[in-house]
Amino acid sequence: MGKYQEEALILANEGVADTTWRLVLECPRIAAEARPGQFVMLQIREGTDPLLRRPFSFHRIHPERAVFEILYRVVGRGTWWLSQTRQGSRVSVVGPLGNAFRPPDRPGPVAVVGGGIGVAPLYELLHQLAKPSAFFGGAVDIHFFYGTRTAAEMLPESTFSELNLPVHRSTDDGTAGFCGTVVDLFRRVLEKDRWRPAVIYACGSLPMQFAVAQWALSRGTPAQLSLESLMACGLGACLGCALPAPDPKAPNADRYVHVCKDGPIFEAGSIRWNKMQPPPVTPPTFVCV
Amino acid sequence: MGKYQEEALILANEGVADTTWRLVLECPRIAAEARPGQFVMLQIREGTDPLLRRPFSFHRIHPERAVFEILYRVVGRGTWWLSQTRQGSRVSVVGPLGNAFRPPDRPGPVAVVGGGIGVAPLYELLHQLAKPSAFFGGAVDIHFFYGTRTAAEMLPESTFSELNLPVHRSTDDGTAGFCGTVVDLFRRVLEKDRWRPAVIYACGSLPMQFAVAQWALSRGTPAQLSLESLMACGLGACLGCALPAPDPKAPNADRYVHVCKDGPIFEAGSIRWNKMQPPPVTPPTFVCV
Amino acid sequence: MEQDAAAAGHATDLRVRLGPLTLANPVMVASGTFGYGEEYADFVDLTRLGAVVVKGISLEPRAGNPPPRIVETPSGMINAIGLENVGIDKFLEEKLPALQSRRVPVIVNILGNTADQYVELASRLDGIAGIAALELNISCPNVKEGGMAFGADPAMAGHLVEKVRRATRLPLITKLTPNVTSIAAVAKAVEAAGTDIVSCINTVSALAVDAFSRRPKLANLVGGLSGPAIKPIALRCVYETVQSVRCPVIGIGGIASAVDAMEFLLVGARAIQVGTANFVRPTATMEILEGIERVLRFLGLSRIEDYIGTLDAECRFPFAEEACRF
Amino acid sequence: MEQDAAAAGHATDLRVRLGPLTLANPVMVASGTFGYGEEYADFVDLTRLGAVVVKGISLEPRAGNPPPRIVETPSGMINAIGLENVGIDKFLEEKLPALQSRRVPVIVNILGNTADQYVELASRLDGIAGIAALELNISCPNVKEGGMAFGADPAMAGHLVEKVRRATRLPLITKLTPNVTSIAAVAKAVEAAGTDIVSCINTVSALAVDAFSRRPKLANLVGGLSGPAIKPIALRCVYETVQSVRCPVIGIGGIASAVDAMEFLLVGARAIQVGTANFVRPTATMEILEGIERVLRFLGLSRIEDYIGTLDAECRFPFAEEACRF
Ligand SMILES: Cc1cc2nc3c(=O)[nH]c(=O)nc-3n(C[C@H](O)[C@H](O)[C@H](O)COP(=O)(O)OP(=O)(O)OC[C@H]3O[C@@H](n4cnc5c(N)ncnc54)[C@H](O)[C@@H]3O)c2cc1C
Ligand SMILES: Cc1cc2nc3c(=O)[nH]c(=O)nc-3n(C[C@H](O)[C@H](O)[C@H](O)COP(=O)(O)OP(=O)(O)OC[C@H]3O[C@@H](n4cnc5c(N)ncnc54)[C@H](O)[C@@H]3O)c2cc1C
Ligand SMILES: Cc1cc2nc3c(=O)[nH]c(=O)nc-3n(C[C@H](O)[C@H](O)[C@H](O)COP(=O)(O)O)c2cc1C
Ligand SMILES: Cc1cc2nc3c(=O)[nH]c(=O)nc-3n(C[C@H](O)[C@H](O)[C@H](O)COP(=O)(O)O)c2cc1C
Ligand code: FES
Ligand code: FES
Repeated sequence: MGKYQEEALILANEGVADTTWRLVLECPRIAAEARPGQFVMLQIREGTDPLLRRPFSFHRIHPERAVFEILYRVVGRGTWWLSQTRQGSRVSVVGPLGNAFRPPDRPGPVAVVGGGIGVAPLYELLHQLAKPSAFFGGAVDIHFFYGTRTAAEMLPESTFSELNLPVHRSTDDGTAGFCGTVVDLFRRVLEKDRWRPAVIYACGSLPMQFAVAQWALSRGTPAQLSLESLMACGLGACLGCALPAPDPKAPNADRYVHVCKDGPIFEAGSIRWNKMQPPPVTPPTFVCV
Repeated sequence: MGKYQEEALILANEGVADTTWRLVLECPRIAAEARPGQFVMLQIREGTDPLLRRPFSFHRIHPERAVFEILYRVVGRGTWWLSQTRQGSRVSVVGPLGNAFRPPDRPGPVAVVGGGIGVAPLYELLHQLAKPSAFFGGAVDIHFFYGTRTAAEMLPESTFSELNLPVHRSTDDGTAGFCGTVVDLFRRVLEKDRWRPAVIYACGSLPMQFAVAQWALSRGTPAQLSLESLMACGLGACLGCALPAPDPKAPNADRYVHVCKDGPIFEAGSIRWNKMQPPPVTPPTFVCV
Repeated sequence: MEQDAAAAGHATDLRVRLGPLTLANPVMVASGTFGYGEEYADFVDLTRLGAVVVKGISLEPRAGNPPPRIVETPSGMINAIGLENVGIDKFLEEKLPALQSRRVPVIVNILGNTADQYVELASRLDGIAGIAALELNISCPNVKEGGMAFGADPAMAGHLVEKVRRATRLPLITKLTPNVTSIAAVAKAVEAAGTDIVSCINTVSALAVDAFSRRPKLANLVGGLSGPAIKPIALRCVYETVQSVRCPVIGIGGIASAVDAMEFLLVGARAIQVGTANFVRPTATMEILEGIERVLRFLGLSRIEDYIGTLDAECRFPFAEEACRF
Repeated sequence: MEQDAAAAGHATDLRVRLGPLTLANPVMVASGTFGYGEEYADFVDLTRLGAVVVKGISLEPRAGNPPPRIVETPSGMINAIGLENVGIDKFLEEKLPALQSRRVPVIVNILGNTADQYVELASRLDGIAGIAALELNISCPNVKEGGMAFGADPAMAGHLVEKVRRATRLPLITKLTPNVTSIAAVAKAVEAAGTDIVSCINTVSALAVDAFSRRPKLANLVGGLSGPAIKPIALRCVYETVQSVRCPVIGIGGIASAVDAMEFLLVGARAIQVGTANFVRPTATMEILEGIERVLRFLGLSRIEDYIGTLDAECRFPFAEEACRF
């Protein structure tokens, strides 16, 4: 399995929900080897502003069409300019990078928990989980939990209809589905329906992933989380994308894992949560100053 | 007469000859006050690359339609990206800046000499000269000399047909019109047809303008040249756009004029040519590295 | 950009005090990037600026360096203007009156080849109405004599400031160069010598050449780098300076937006100067001024003084307590 | 980019001599931006590089700084990795063999907190096959001890180099920091102390903060600025260094294209290192290598040695003679 630098052709780049865009790229070599949970480093535009590539997970992979998709939220200058790029242009892509979601290693129901734009990598995962034998080697009982801040940010229901699985929805403001966070919803459904996931997959904001991790750790449930970090290279070279990790031999010593090569998929227990720092939140109004 | 910072709407941006593009901008306040020979500072795109605005002369002014045009050659990163900008987007424009061509101050035939992209500001000048009473206050006997390196770089003949005036063409390689530089052509025509321009207007490469200036100075013919310089502000504030100028009181002392406020239109005699330095020529192959 | 924000602006108190100098707001323009003010009158309501710092003035007029004088670099530009200026006489006769009539505080940036020239400039400007302060340029990298020579050595800088201090009662700003091993050392020296205020940074010494013609891109060879590229360097210099002196500090370097300006205030600058950004957007200062009010309102602050210097350099771990249970 | 240019490449002689070190071509990668080489094997034919400079190695493994460790800035980035590395033992066991098998010259960048640690590193690396040279990192702005402390003072830098010089027969490169008043003074000191080669620059000390959360953007607060933003500063430093020492100089800082690389060679660098550009385009070094050949061919040169240091700093006025007639 190699890594490639390809000039991908933009087949589509369109808004699919509030501040949320879907980019469809023709990019044969990367599409051929991509696995769910992995990511690419995308150069937003020519020139030195922005300088660094931006990491985005595979949202959907169609190796047979030499195509993959990413789903992105406009949060800053890079993603803003990306949203302005038109169909027919090319963008430089490096990938596939990082590890992938591992298939569930024990039988039983699977919970997939996505918060906000965290739904991006979970969508391909759901496809592979739902496809008999592709990823897991059998039909899996999948429960999908999907929360956003408000209904307008939510992907339309039709996005998930082909998956044919129960979608539990929440919004922080109650404009769609359960009113509360997706973790509240997850806890509530489990309590009510009295089942326990054998494996959890999750992606979302850091506080959300923390909550999922705490739930999983306290019950000994394996949880695979897709984590983020600021990245420069995506290749394990710059050592910029460090996250604090427990060192079993020396619990108080500093030790770091690197999101781009040890991740982005981490077991809940392989992160030292008490040393994690969420990124500063810049208000969207000032995003394009 | 004020100066304005306007977000202009791109009505058209299209190739009109080899490496030569025409940009049509809806930009009401600037179009209303623009005069031939003046220029605008155009911000190529959002962000810090390129950082500085780029200066471009008015190629055509249509105040009645709130529109002006610029004609530009792709010579570097800025003009390359400008050529990639699509109709319907907006660009930030500051103008109108600098002085304008002055009407001929003596009767007699007028020679207008354009080399390469130097034709840009001369086109509007020709329109105003040809329009009775607008610029000169009477019909003028205009002779237009227009040279490029090769035929492919030349604006199509139709561009000038509405002007209804003699166009003398040259190309360095002889692929169209006279074979030689436009100054060679100018000298040749004058010799052959035995007339002398009362006033000369010229724009083109520095060596070409130098040749015109020498010709004019040696014969005492007033010549208005549109000169260039690297610019940061275009407003007379940074003092970056200096050109060496003669100081009648102290011929060997350094003295500078500033293209953006004392120019871009200069009398041939107001420049100290023996201290002029043409910009380095970067080969076009490497232009977009 | 919400229009109403600007309109409702008076609710926010933007006044800043810099020792003896009080400004209506912290947004000034940097010397050499705004001419003598008049050049920007079509784009900027000059009366709304905290102050206008004029192009560096010397005793005699200066022609400046031969062209090319400027070159663009990634997110920046290098200039080697060579301090072209009209000289103090013409400045007082022609340029100052126009600015005074605009009723905006004027800060005069001065430069000499020798200490005596600085002193003479300072004493000549001392009594004059409409001048709010002097800014001592001891940090220009584009001239052979004076300029950076004074600013690069703490002892020489201190010595110069001491002399100038005695020659004027005007508030004295000393402008520092980043091209030193320790900007804190220079800042301490000029503070001890009696400067009221320190401003930093001037441009970063830089070079550009043309690989094809094999010639320098500036006739002067070396010039000064400015613009967004140097913002992170400027911010570090301002932070180090604020940590090392008690006198107020003015932040300069690559400021192009309200958020940039706030970053300098956050690390402790009590005012800022906008330089190269004026070239890119002639209206930059007005946008920055309005943006600062907007950010303050967003943060729930009604006085800019409550924001200045409030950088929280501690690392905090929001999950620490809960996560320790596992 | 014409494909045939690369194919016909062998016509151009790209070999460069740097004192005791001869390289097949002047294109190296900068320490800390290319891991231990293996990370880029999918994008770069490592055997085609002039040399690989590996991530800075210390005696003991280092965990590095807490995150966030990097932040983007205009045309640049700041890093505060804190010299995370596997330590010399693991480097020799695991990383070096993989690189040796690639048959590319390896330059080991070393760092200690004390002079003794540098000496020990140098002597341990002395006898080892496949190591072409040592690069002494006395210029890292992101660690509390050692690093820049040595590089900022000519005397201390000289002292350190002297000690290390005695500990190894390997060609010795000393890597300089731009964060000094005079890089020439440091360069002269390390040359006198016996370094074979000088490389410059390391990153520029810089700071970034978040105006809204009011916190630093790097856990380490201060970090090192790299990338295109610093190219004009690096070029000036390299020029000053070349002018002040006789030993060969390696140019580093913001090189992202063949034209950038040529600019450094033009002012006299005998080789260059590509750093941050590797992050932006993993294939950058290969593109630069091919581009250099193309530019040389365009200029009609068949040997890169004929280009190095040929900057023509004189002002020439092509119209001078003719124009004087008027
Ligand atoms: C492995 C991985 C996969 C990702 N997948 C997706 C995805 O599928 N869809 C999606 O919308 N986003 C994804 N992200 C986040 C995405 O990379 C950032 O939102 C994007 O880089 C922001 O760029 P910007 O220029 O718009 O923002 P900036 O203006 O640079 O910053 C705005 C905000 O985004 C954060 N940010 C900036 N750069 C990064 C970065 N490199 N990594 C993480 N956060 C950053 C900043 O901290 C800041 O809060 C992923 C991140 C990682 C690490
Ligand atoms: C008053 C004035 C009017 C002009 N009118 C026109 C016009 O109507 N049409 C047109 O095509 N060009 C015009 N130019 C030239 C035009 O501004 C430059 O070609 C353009 O700025 C190059 O930008 P770039 O980013 O593509 O080139 P860069 O990559 O920046 O440089 C490529 C080449 O262009 C030269 N150049 C770069 N910036 C400038 C600048 N600000 N001024 C002059 N040369 C520069 C460089 O020296 C270099 O040789 C005018 C220049 C001036 C000063
Ligand atoms: C074209 C130009 C001319 C300048 N002239 C002066 C000057 O005369 N005196 C001075 O102290 N600083 C001068 N400077 C430095 C600026 O005032 C400012 O310190 C520097 O540009 C950094 O700020 P910026 O990045 O916002 O431009 C000049 C800068 C530029 C770009
Ligand atoms: C992420 C990162 C890590 C670095 N680590 C080292 C290092 O370990 N040792 C060293 O001497 N320089 C280190 N550097 C500095 C680079 O080698 C180089 O000097 C600097 O980045 C300037 O070059 P550039 O602008 O091409 O990146 C590092 C730079 C970066 C960006
Ligand atoms: S992003 Fe460079 S090591 Fe992970
Ligand atoms: S471009 Fe700034 S003074 Fe002319």
